[in-house]
Amino acid sequence: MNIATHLPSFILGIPLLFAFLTPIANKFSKEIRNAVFLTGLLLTGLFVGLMAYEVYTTGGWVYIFGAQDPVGELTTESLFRITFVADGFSTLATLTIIITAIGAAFYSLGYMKESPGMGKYYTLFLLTLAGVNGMVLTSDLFNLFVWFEVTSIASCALVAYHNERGKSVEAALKYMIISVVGGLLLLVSIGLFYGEYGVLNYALIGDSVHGSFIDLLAIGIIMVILAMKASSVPMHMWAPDAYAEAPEPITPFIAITSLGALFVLFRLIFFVFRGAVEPPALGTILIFLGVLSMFVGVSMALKQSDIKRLIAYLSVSQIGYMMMAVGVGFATLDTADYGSFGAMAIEGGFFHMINDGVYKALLFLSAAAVIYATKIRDLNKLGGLAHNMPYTTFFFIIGALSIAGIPPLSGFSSKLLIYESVYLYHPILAIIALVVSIITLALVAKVFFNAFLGPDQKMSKGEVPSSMLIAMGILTAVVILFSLFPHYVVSEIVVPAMESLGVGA
Amino acid sequence: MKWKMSVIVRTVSDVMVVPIIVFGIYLILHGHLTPGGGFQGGAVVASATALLIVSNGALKDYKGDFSTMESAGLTFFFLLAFLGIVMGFAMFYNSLAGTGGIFGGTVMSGINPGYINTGGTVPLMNIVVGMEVIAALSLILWMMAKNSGMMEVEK
Amino acid sequence: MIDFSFPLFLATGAFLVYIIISAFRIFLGPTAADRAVALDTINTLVVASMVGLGAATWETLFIDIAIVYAILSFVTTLYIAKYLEGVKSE
Amino acid sequence: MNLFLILPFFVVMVLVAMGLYVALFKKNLIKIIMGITLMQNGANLFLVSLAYREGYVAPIWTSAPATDMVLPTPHALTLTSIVIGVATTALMLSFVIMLKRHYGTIDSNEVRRCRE
Amino acid sequence: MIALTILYILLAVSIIFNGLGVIGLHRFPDVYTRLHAATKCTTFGTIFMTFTIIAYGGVMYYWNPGQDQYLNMVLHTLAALVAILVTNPTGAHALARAAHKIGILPKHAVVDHLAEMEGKK
Amino acid sequence: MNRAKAFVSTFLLSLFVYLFLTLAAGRSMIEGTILWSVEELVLGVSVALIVSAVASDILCRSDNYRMLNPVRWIIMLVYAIPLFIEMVKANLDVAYRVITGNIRPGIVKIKPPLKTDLGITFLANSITLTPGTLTVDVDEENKDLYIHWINVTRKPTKTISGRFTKWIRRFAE
Amino acid sequence: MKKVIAMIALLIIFAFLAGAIVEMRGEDGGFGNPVNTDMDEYFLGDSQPHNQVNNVVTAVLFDYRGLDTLGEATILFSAVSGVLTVLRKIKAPKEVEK
Amino acid sequence: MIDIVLRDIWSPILFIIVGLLVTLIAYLFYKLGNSEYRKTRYKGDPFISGNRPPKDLQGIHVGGDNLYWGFTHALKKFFEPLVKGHTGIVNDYVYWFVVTLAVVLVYLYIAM
Amino acid sequence: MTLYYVLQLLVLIGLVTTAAAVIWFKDLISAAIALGASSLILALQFYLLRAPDVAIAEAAVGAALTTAIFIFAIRSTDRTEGYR
Repeated sequence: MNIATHLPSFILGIPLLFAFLTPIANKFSKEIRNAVFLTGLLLTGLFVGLMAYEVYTTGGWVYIFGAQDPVGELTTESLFRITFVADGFSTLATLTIIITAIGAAFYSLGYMKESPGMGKYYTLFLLTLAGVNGMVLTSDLFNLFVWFEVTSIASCALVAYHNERGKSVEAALKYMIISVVGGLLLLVSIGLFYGEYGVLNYALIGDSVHGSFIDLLAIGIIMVILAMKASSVPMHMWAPDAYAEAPEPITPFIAITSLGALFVLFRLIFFVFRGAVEPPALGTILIFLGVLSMFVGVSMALKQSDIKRLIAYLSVSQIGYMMMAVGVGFATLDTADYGSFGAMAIEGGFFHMINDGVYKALLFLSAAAVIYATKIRDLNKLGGLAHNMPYTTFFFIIGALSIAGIPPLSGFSSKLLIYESVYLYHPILAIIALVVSIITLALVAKVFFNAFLGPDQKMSKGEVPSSMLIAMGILTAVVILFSLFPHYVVSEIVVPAMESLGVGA
Repeated sequence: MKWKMSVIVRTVSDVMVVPIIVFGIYLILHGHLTPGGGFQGGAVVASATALLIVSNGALKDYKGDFSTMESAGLTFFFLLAFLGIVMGFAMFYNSLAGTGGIFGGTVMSGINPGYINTGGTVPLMNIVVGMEVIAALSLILWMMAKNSGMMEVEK
Repeated sequence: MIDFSFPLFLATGAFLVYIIISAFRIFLGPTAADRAVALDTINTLVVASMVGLGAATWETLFIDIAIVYAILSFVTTLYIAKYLEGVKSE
Repeated sequence: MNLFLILPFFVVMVLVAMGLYVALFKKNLIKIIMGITLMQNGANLFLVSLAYREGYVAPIWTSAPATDMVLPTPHALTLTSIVIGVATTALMLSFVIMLKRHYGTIDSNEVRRCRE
Repeated sequence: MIALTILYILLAVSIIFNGLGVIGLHRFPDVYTRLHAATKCTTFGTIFMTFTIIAYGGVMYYWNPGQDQYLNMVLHTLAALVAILVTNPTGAHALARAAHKIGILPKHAVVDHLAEMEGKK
Repeated sequence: MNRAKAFVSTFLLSLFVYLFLTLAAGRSMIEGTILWSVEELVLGVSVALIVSAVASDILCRSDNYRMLNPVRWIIMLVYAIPLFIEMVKANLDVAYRVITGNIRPGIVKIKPPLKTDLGITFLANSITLTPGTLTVDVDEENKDLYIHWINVTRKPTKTISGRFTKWIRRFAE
Repeated sequence: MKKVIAMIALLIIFAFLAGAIVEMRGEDGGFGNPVNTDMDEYFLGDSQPHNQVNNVVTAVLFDYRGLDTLGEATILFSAVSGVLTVLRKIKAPKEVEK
Repeated sequence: MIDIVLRDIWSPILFIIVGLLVTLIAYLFYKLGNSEYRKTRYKGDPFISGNRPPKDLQGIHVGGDNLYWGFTHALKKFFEPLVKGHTGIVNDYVYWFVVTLAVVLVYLYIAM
Repeated sequence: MTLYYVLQLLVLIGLVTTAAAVIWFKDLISAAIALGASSLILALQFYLLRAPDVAIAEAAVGAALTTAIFIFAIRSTDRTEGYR
């Protein structure tokens, strides 16, 4: 029995175990607690890396919980149990998650040094990590619901961490209400699937769906809920509140939960819903929601003067790119167009997801550095920070240029793929995407101009502490790495993910 | 000033606490034989906490104990699930069932009166989940009661 | 051997009708205390129905639920009573 | 088509719609949470109704009266969902308590400092 | 046959008293009298229901001595009976006390010593 | 000493409750001689130990150990019979009142000759259980009870509590 | 206006749910008559020989779907952590914000 | 190496090499210029409309709301309902969710 | 078996009645009482559907603990729904 076959359960279990241990460690001392937290996080990162290695060498496997042989034959009876899939797509998702998590964690160590109640903060951090990992790894509908709720609860509690600020609690409550309503409807649609087919596994449901009225209802509900969780317009309104009011180091991680929901949505669409609904219909919904997200997100960002809120709206508009790209790919799935540009669209969408996770984290963290140094988050009052904070300025430039899609940074490579393929599908879509990209550039230029340029107003005492710089540095290194070698990323990470969903390039 | 209820209610709830706890533990321990289990029994035991809070308006500072108990219960639950991997099977595999150790008895197929000494890891998991649920629900009640002014912390 | 399940079913049906009638007192009751009284009545009737149904279908383990109910409805009643005590104006 | 036979499902539908109605139209936050609890009840009832088989007994072998048993999986799912329900309710209510302390109101028309 | 008759009588008493309680819940004018009717008539009816079950289970156990589930049912019903007997009057008392504390006075009352006592204070 | 008494009484109560609940539940069909299987007894004792460690100071908050005497328990069981007779009588009375609507309510004060918490609790619950009378409040210093009475007549103390106090004094005082 | 649209949307969802329950499980009525029961029959038959557990619900809860239970316990844990985080004492004076 | 540089769609390495070359050429042009200019005064000082900056630096920096004021003002008809739609009331969040759900369901039903 | 369906019909009528009461009341404590009653009757329906585990959980969690935390929350906020 190869221990490597247990890796999916470790990726879920290690953060859980260390989250359970953190309150006990917190009773001893701060250092032990921090050590436990970091150990859990880095072990998870190690296991994600090992799983990526295993997946890329052996081609992936299905882990069956509670079976005598965890990777035994996939009979119907073994699929009655809960299964995790370790394939290219899981690897793509967990890699995105763990990079952001490590960045946010190192950042928290420096940023939140003085705050009270940090034991709970680290516990909730690890719980959110476990929840997102479980969400993207699982291949069982009810299990998806459970991890969905874990993610919602833990991230809501994190948003409300600054309970001395009324707005934080308000944002958390709104996020909580909307995700609980969504979760309950998700439960109802899981019940519909169960009542119709008597099974809960993705594979078994995907085998038997045939597009009846009940399938239709359940598919519609699940899609809308996951799109809501991914903060797609017009259900995006919780996202700016939550992102803006969350504690600054954790914000990219809250954003990652919505990216995780998007991963789950894509997996469900390609795995399960494909047999039930004709692809153009679902693809059209995705494209429509995506275009709306891009456009409304960026328009609302124009009116913002709060730095975190602005980036939050930008992230809403970035979600739109992925939904549109994958929607185009899905809409052309069974046609001849798929070979010519559909595959490229999905490629671009997936590549954009991992890119987006990283550079959005970088942007949020550099905005957090601004707030840490100046205690101001209003763009009307900021100015001249580049004089005192050169490193932060550099990191912000990298993130900003990447999100705006300026060559040679990684955002450009994925956006180029999206533009090309989407143009062939419908030119209007590509034009909208380009316009949105231009406005994004204008927006990040605005932030850069307002916060960093201008005469030195002595707002900050100097550069932020080194642990925060290290965190931003890691993310910047990843962005630059992705920028320099986009082909390797596409061929080594994105294409296996597509193949594991059955839509090879 | 503690906000107590009348002496009748206090006496009755003091007397009722022990049977409630025992009944909850009975539900936990017999979870694999009769309706009940870790969650239900834990909730029943936690309602004993609720009873104490409501009748006396005060409770001793059990917060740290509950917190430790909760973490310990969850950790043991995880380790019991992990036992499957240690024994060479998948996670959550019931590796103790029918092996003759603690809770390792065998049961005859079909309708039977039910023997407590069966189930493998299932009764053990019931116990640890029961611990977790007792502590978690008591902590929730504790915090909310303290914040709503219906309870004070006793020295 | 006697079969007594049909009368027990009937009795349970009668209790259920009583529960619905009591639920109307929850609607009508002028004060919250009246509603709490109706809730208490419903509690007792539910315990009676559960005991009866458990015996009627011979699922003997179901009586446990009635015990849980009999204990926990008490907690609910006490909570409502304690809340009402603290409110001066009705 | 016997309408009598879909009655529990109909009640599920009514409960879910009631919950959505409360979340859409009621302005008091605690009332909204009560509506969400109603929705939870509806979802739980839906799952358990899926498990029911006419004339079968509970899925417990200990001194059961017969061997034809209702489906056990939805019961397990419902247990999970009930505990999730109490956890979410508790967390939301503690948010509301904190909001009342900060804003002095729990009317959702006035709890809107985060907007635009 | 005698056993069946007794069972029917017990069951009838139970149904009648529960019904009286529910009727009283609607018929009486104020909280206290409703408490009288509702909680205690129904308690009485429920006690008779449990007696029915105890008698039924006891008879069945007497006829099938090996079948432990009958004995189990009797004992658990007894536990439910004890729980009802202890908790119900206490709950009624708590409700009545709360109602009096928030100032609901008994309607048509001839005498009210408690209000007098509190008035004196 | 008091601590040990509290521990023992909690232990006995919890063991009794556990064994009562599991009576005939875990019995081995093959042996058929003892009512509980050995595992059940072991679990019962350990549960009782745990519960008495946790809850002994809650059960015995008032340092009243009279109920350790088994004779009092027997008297308590016997007391159920007159209580039940009174309940039947009074229930018929209240049934009459429910049907006719002929009531004459009021809150009266009675002075029972009982002093302990347990005794007053028993009395109050007995009074409440007999329909027609309902304990509204209790004066914690004088142990006076305020009773809501559905049909007020004279001599409230004797009429309401006279039939119970002599029994309750035997086992709870 | 908004209320009318919301009501219409609610009615549409209601109608879809109604259609689903009418169509549920074929022609002969949905409730009490499940069609695909392979999974549950497998659990009912397997829980005694494999797990030695009489209560099939518990067997499903802790063995066949044990991960769900772990997730559920995790949810309770995170809710408790959340409540402890949210309701912890605030340093700043309690004032009504404007 | 050549494999990395010349790929079908887009190659950042090539782009960077070209960029560096352009920079080099620009630097060479820069070196060709008049080196005397460096020694003049006021080289690094900012000018605002031809005047020297005031002593108080506050207020000369353009704030966040002012930067694209013209753009947003011109598109007022587009932005006003959009901003007004983000009410921040939790009922509206659920409202948009429910409406989207209804629309998606109707669309799926028609599309089938 | 029709009788069993009639019992379920009665329980479901009670369930919908109390659920409507939850929405209808402006007084939050009354709504909490109605919610408790609704949970109770729901547990009875679980009982009728032969789900004893779920019925115990609903009884313990839904009826007792949820009512308790709702009352804590109402106690620390306002009692009436109130529109200003």
